Amino acid sequence: MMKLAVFLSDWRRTEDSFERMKAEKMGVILVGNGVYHAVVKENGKDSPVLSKSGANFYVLSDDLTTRGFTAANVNSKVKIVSYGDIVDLIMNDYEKTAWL
Amino acid sequence: MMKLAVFLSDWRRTEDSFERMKAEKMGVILVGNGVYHAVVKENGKDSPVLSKSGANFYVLSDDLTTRGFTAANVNSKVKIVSYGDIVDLIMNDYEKTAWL
Amino acid sequence: MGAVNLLFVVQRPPYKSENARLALTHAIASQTAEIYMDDGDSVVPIIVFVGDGVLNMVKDQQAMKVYGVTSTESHIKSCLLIDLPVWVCKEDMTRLGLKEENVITDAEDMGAELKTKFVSFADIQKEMESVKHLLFF
Amino acid sequence: MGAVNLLFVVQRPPYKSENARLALTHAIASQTAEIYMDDGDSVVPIIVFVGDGVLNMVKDQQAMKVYGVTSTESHIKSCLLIDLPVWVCKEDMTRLGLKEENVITDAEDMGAELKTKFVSFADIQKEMESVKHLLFF
Amino acid sequence: MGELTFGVFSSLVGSMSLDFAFKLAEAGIAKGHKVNMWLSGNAVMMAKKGQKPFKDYSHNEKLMKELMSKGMEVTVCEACAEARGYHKEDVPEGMKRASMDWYLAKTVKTDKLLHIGGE
Amino acid sequence: MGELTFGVFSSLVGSMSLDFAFKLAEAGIAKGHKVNMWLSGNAVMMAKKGQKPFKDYSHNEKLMKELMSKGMEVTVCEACAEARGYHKEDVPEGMKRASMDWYLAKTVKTDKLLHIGGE
Repeated sequence: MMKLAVFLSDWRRTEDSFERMKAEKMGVILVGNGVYHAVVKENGKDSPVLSKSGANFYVLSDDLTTRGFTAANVNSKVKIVSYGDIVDLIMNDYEKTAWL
Repeated sequence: MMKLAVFLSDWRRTEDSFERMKAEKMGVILVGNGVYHAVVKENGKDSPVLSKSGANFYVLSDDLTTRGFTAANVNSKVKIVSYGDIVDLIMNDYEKTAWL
Repeated sequence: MGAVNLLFVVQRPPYKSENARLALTHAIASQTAEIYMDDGDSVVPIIVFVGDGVLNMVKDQQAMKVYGVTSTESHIKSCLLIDLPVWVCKEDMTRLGLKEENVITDAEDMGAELKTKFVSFADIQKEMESVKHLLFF
Repeated sequence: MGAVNLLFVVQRPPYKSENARLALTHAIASQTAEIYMDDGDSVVPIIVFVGDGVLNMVKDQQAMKVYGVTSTESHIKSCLLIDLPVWVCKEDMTRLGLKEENVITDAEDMGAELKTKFVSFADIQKEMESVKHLLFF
Repeated sequence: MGELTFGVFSSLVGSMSLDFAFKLAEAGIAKGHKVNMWLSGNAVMMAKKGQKPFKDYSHNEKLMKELMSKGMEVTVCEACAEARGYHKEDVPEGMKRASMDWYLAKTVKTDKLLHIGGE
Repeated sequence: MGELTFGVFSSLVGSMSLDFAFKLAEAGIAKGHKVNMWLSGNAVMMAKKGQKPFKDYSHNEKLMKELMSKGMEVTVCEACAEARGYHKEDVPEGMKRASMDWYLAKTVKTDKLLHIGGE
């Protein structure tokens, strides 16, 4: 098993690798348009991304505010992080990365 | 109502304008990776694109062969066309176009 | 030809592609197109946000502060300022949980009189039927 | 460091983006990377097609004839020729209705000995776990 | 015979939408239509001459020049080009640079418009 | 302190993935890490100097130069650049051009790799 940091940068995703991959420890880092998974409830429901079992969720603060969202909008499952925090996640907390 | 030629160039689509738009006469022209809608049966089923009611379906021959498919693979609902045919469809058969 | 109507349709979110900004800047360019046209001709654009495109309308976008890039919000307000109609699909706002208080409803801070118009997809369909050309982004 | 394993994962179809071709050409570049490395170091890539990426494997691609551009097929065969493992996810082939007779199984016409390996996603998962770096396209 | 105007926003290498547009333009001209092309966004990558015709990459310069010699007007977005570091001296012969209003004006008289808005 | 290598394939203007990569590199360098960057595909658009810093468009040249002055290595894919008409004389100062094997070699010693493969 592995410790994996997954980056999602899209809202409508065209791959299903995310659903299929498993990791002992998985961090899901929402950046770019991936931040919508942290703040938008389509038809009142959380994004299916947030149901990935056992994962830790992060969202990049700068990419939230760029799109007009703030901490107040963020799903309670998701931790708000800075660019510096993402560096630490990559360098210290996870063995490898996957930008899907 | 209108006579509309719709171009689809993606396999996994991220818009839903296609499902919502209506036209008195609609031509759906599959180009680029849109050609997969004419030849791939996911889980044995036709692409949902081909269920657009009342539409005429076309697929660009050059984009089929580029991707390794031939006339033999094409769904019977879909007519195979050339670049010249697409020019005629745009100039003679439809009033406006929508590249989705 | 007289006045030619164009419908600019933005159906994808901002920033992940250049689409939304290019739709807005091209629509705004209608203002100066007369230098290339015959007397009496004009282009009359409407810009409409549908599907995930309604995410462009979220207000307080900090793109300039964060990335040094003009926000989509700022371009939308420029449209209102020059009286270029900005329409947003109501059904899609509801689907994505956006309320009027979350989105750009006017550009009063810039002195614009025109306001965002909240419309149904049926209204947009009608407009698609009546214009000469469709420009999907 | 010795030999470092890399997994190139192609998860999208060809031609609509440069992804698949760049994955292949970068993987092939492992052959000449030694000029930048210390003695004894090497990179050992595997390239795997999953999800819609399996559409890259369809044979008889006429990209050169139609558009004057090297086909993805030709790059895949180049991989086999230099003994670079090419894996394809069996479950995704089944899902998209592709049979072995529809896809690139070898590059015998180029003199390659290595053949395409048809694997399950579970095998791919195992490989993801064992390599040093993942490169998703 | 009619007039067909393209607006293309896709990059030179990648989606092959530019390749599509040039081949469709070629077919249109062969049928006697007047064809105009507006290149904006990443499609301004056509506004840099001296592109090496490697067989691994889309290369539309040759076909574009051929079509321009047959009367196709090609104009690129000036601001989009400058933002990418393409200057006046980079422009292939026969191609024009203008503001976006050039494209808007073309929509008035053209019979049909094919606007390829995405990548 | 560790070593972090980026591979980026996204265009200068559009997805903002390049902007993301440069800002993450900046944060990495601020924390004392060694950072390398490989630019291929449409990301070779960084290999053209003289990009006008309009505020409507992503502009990473200034930040990239600043980070290079702090030790970041930036290398672009030579063939990808030539195919787009970017030649040796277009390269911003401090940036290198090489074949794809440069990137592959970097993956050996780097602690972590962030490969941004799409647009």
